[in-house]
Amino acid sequence: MQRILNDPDNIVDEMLEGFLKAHGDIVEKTGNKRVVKAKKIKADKVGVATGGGSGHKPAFIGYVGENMCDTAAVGEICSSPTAAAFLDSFREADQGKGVACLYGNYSGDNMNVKMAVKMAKREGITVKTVVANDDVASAPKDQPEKRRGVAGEIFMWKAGGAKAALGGTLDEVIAAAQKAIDQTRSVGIGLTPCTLPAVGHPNFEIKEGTMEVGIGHHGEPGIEVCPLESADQMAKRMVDIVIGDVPFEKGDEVAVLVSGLGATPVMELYVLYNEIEKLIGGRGIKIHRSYVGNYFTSLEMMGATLTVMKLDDELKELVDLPIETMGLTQI
Amino acid sequence: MQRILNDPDNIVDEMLEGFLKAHGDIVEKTGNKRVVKAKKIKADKVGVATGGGSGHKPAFIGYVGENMCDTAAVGEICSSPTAAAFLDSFREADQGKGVACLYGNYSGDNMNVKMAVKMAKREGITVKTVVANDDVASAPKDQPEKRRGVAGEIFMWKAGGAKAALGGTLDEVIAAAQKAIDQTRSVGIGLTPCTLPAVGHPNFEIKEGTMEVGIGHHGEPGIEVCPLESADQMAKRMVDIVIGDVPFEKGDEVAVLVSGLGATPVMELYVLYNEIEKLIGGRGIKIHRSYVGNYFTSLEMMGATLTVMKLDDELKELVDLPIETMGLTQI
Amino acid sequence: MAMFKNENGKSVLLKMVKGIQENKAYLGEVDGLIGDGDHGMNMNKGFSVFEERFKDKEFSFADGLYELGNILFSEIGGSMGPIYGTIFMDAAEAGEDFDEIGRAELMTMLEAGLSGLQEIVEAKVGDKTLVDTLSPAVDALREERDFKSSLLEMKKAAEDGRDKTKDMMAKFGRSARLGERSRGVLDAGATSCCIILTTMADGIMEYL
Amino acid sequence: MAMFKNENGKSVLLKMVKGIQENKAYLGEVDGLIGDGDHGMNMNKGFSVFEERFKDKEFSFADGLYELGNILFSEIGGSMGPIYGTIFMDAAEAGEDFDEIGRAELMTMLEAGLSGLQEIVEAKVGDKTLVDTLSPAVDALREERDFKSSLLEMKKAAEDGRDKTKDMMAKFGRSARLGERSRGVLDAGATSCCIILTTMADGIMEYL
Ligand SMILES: Nc1ncnc2c1ncn2[C@@H]1O[C@H](COP(=O)(O)OP(=O)(O)O)[C@@H](O)[C@H]1O
Ligand SMILES: Nc1ncnc2c1ncn2[C@@H]1O[C@H](COP(=O)(O)OP(=O)(O)O)[C@@H](O)[C@H]1O
Ligand SMILES: [Mg+2]
Ligand SMILES: [Mg+2]
Ligand SMILES: [Mg+2]
Ligand SMILES: [Mg+2]
Repeated sequence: MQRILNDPDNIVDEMLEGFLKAHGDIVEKTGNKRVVKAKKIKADKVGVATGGGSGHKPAFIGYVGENMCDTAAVGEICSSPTAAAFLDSFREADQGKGVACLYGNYSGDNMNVKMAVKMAKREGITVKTVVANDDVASAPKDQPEKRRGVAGEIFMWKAGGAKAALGGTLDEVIAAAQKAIDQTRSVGIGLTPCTLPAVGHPNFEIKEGTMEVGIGHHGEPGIEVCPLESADQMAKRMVDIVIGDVPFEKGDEVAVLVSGLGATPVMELYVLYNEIEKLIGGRGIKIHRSYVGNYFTSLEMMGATLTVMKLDDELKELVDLPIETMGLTQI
Repeated sequence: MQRILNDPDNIVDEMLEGFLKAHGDIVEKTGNKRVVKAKKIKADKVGVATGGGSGHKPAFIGYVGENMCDTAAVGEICSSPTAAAFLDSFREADQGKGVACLYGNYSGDNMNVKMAVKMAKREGITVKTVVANDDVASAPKDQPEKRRGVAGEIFMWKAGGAKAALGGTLDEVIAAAQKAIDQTRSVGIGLTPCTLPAVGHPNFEIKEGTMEVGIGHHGEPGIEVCPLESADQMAKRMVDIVIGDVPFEKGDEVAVLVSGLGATPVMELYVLYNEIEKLIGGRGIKIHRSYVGNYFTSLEMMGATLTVMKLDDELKELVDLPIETMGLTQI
Repeated sequence: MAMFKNENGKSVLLKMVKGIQENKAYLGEVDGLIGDGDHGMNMNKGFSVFEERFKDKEFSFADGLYELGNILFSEIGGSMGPIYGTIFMDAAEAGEDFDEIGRAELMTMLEAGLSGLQEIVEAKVGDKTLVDTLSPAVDALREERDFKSSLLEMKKAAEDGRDKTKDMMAKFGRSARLGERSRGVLDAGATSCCIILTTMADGIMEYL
Repeated sequence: MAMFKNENGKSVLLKMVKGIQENKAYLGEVDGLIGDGDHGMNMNKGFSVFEERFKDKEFSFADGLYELGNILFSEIGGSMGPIYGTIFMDAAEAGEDFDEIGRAELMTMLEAGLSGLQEIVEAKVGDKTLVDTLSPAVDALREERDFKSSLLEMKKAAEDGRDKTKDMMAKFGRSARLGERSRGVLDAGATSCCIILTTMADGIMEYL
C-alpha cells in the first residue's frame, strides 16, 4: 500500500486538522472535533447541514462554505458520522430558522440522522431532511428509496445552500434541494478498486481489462462487469443510463458534472466529457453549466461518474450563485 | 491499463476539446489548436504566456485565466509544445507591451521557446523569459541552471500574472516572476510510477514498500530510494530539503503549496500538510497562505510535492490577488 | 442453579473485545464481498477504544455493555454505532439492576436490545442482517433450561442464524442494492453478531 | 562510381519510418531508464504522420527529409522537434540541388544537419546525446571511398558511437540531472539516431 499515512486509525482526525489549517479562511472548527463549520455564514438564515463518511474529498467538508453548506459532520472512512456529530452540526447550523439536513441515502447515515433529528427536536431545533438518491445503477426506477446518493449530492447542496443564502424559509430550502435531487441522475464506472488504509488491501476486485458499470462510491458492485471500453463508448453508456432514467427532453437545459473517482488523470475526464457533451448536445439538450474534475471521489479508485441535473429557472439561479468552498469556488 | 481513452495518439486533442467546452467562461480557443487563451484579458497590459507538456493537469492550461496566464502552448504528454505553438501563444498574448514567457526548465521547452522567441522578434514582438527551476532534488545548489521546474511554476505564474494585471511593465513582470521563482523551492516524493497511455505500461518502477525522494514530474529518478515512511516522516524530509536549500529564516512569511501527483487521495495530502504546517511553524516561519490539492500532477502517479515560497511585501500582494482559472480560483 | 454475577462483567466484555479484534480482517473480507469492506475495521476500532479506556477499571456486565454501546454510538458512527449501540445500551439498561444473571435475566437483556434495534431498523428475520443472528439467539433463551445448556443453545442458534444468511437475499443496508447477487455469502453484521454472542456466552460460562 | 538518385528518396524515407516504428517500444524502454520513457512514442508519432501524409506522393530524398523534419519541428515538438527537425531540414536544404547523391554529397548533407544542430544545442561528442552517433557517422563519410563502403563505415561508426554512450555520463537533456547514475545505459537519442542512419544507409544501398 503506497500511501501517505501515519496510524490509519487517526487518519480522519489528522486530515481534519490539516484541512482546518489549510482552509482557515473558509471553514472553522467547532466544539465537536468531527463537525466543521463555515466561517462566513449569512446571519438569520436557514441552516444547511450535511455529513457523511470520509474518503470522498472534496465531499463532504469541501462543500462547506459561503452559500453552500454551513456545517458538515465527519465520519470514519466510508462510514456515517455519529448521531452526536449530526446533532452538533445541527446546533451549529441553527440560527432559529431551522436546519435543512441534506445527505446521502446510506443505511448508516439514515439511522444516525434520524436519531439526531429526534434529539434536536427535543432541544427545540427543527430539522428537515432531504436524502440524495441520484445513483441510477443502485436500484430500479420504481425503488427510488433504495438508490444511493452519489455526486448528485453536490447539486442538492448547491441548490439548498443557495436557496438558504437567498433567504428562503426552511420549507423552501427543503423544496429546492428536493427538486434538485429529484431532477438529478448519476452513474459511475469503476476501473480499479480502492484500499481502505486500515484494511491495507483492496476489498474488491476489478479485473484488468474489465470495468464495473454502476459502481458505488464505496466500491459497491454495479449492474454489469464488462470488457474495458474506449472513452467514447463509456460516455455513451453513461449518457444512455442517466438520460434514459429521467424524462430529459429535447430543449431541456441541464447542469452536467463529470467527476473522477480519485486516481484517474484529470486529462482523461476531459476526454470523457468531450464525448459526453456531444452525446447530450446530440439529443437536443442544452448544457447550461458543466463541472469536470475530482468533485466526489472514492479514495484512489480509478474511474468516473456522470451526473446530470435538469434545470428550471429556479434551479438555474441557484446553480449559478457564487460560492466559495474548498471543493468548488464559483465567481 | 485501466484508463479512460480513445486512440492514445489523440488524447491531447480530445482533452483540449473537452477542456474548452467545459471552461468556455474562462478560456477560448485560438487559430492554433495547441494554443489556449484566456477569455478575459485586461486591455493594454503585458502578455503572460506559458506552455509545457501534457499530463500535468491543472498545469498548464488550467492556469490560464484572469490575472494569471493569458495563453498556454500545449505539448504532447510529457513533451514540450512546438516552437510554432509557443510562437502563436506569444502572438495571442501580445498587446504591444511585450510578452513574458514563464515556463519550466526542460531541454525540449528551452529549445522550442528559444526558437519561438527568435521568430517572434523577427515579427517585432518582444518576449522575455523566466525559467522555473524550483526542484531542489534535481541538481545541486551550485547548479541552479540544471534544476527542473515543478509545482513552483504556479507561484511564478501567480506573481508574473498578477504583476501584469496590476499594470507592470515587461521588465517589472519579468522581475516579479523571477523573484518568485528565486524565492521558491520544491521537492517531490513518488510512491508509484505512471503510465503514458501510448506506451501502455509504467516506464519506471517504484517497488512496493519504497519511495523515491526527489522524483521529477515525469518520473525522473530522485536523489534517494528508501523504505516507505509515515506521513510525518515524509513531511520532515520534505521540509528539511526545501527549507534547507534557501535561507528561510525565523520570522519569514511564506506561501506553501502541497500538491498530489495525481492518484494520492486528497485526504492524505491534508494528513501530510498537517505535519508540514507544524514543522514550518516550529521553525518560526509564518504561513501566510497555503494550497493543498492536486495542483501539478503526473498522470496517475502517487505521491506529493511540497513547494515553499518566501514572501516579501510585493510577492504577498501578488499572491493574494484574486484569480479565476480552472486550476485555482481565488476570491 | 448456576448464575453469573453482574459485577464479574469485565472478563466477559474483554473476551468479546478479543473476539472482534481477532476477526477484524475476516469481518472486513466478508463485508468486502457485498458491502464496502469496513465492518471489521469499524468494529475493531470501537471495541479497541473501549478496551483501551476501560482496561484498568472495574465494571459490571451491564455497565460494560453500556459503555461499549455508547462508544460505538457516539464515537464510531457508521451503521454499527446506532445498531450495536442501541442493542448494547438497551440490553444494559434492562440489566443494570440485576445482581445475578441467569438464563431469564440474559434473555430479558438481549430481548430489550433486540426490540430497541427494531425501533430503529425495519429488518426482520430472513432479511440477511444481524437480526438473523440475534433473534434466534434470544429465542433459544426462552425455553427453561439450566443456564449453561441455555448458553450452548444460544451459541448454536446464533451460528445457525448466521449460516442461514448465506443463502438469503439482502433487504437492508449496502448489499440490499445487489438483489439476487447478494446471495451466496454471509452477512457481515450477522457474522460479527455471532462472534459477540459466542464470546459473551463463553465468557459467562467461565463463571458457571 | 555508384550514385543514388535524389529522386528515389521515397523508399529510403519509408525504410527510416519503418525502422522507427518497429523500435517504438524499444526506444521507449531505453528512454524510460534515465529519461521519461516517451522517446519511442514521440518519434513514432512524427514518423507515422509523415508516412500517412506522404505515402501516396512521390518525393526526392532531400524533400522527404525536409518534410519529415518539418513535421517533427512544427507538429511534434518535445526535444525531438527542434533536434531532428533541424538536422533533417538543414540536411535537406544542403542537398536539395543534388541530382545524384554519393559519399561527398551525403557528407555535405549530414554535416549541414550536424552543424545546424550545434547551433541550437551545446552537446558535443562524449556528452551522451545523439551527437555521439551523428558526429562519428559524418566523420566516417569524410574519407574517400566507394559509396557502398562509405555507407557501411557510416553504419559502423553510428553503431560504435551509440554503444559508447552506454558508459558516458549524461550532460544534457533530462538524464543530465542524474550525474553518475546516468551511466550504464544507452542514450535514447543516440539509439534512435543510429536506427535512422542505419536504415537510411540500407535504403540507399538498395539502389547501388
Ligand atoms: N438497515 C439495516 N438494518 C439492519 N441491519 C443493517 C442495516 N444496515 C446495515 N445493517 C447491518 O450492518 C452490516 C454492515 O455493517 P458495516 O459494514 O459496519 O456498515 P456499513 O454498511 O455502513 O459499511 C450488515 O452486514 C448488516 O448486518
Ligand atoms: N540539450 C540536448 N542536447 C542534445 N541532445 C539532447 C538534448 N536534450 C535531449 N537530447 C536528446 O534527446 C533524447 C531524448 O529525447 P526525447 O525522449 O524524445 O525527449 P525528452 O527528453 O524531452 O523526453 C536524449 O536521449 C538525447 O539524445
Ligand atoms: Mg461503511
Ligand atoms: Mg518527454
Ligand atoms: Mg461496511
Ligand atoms: Mg523522453
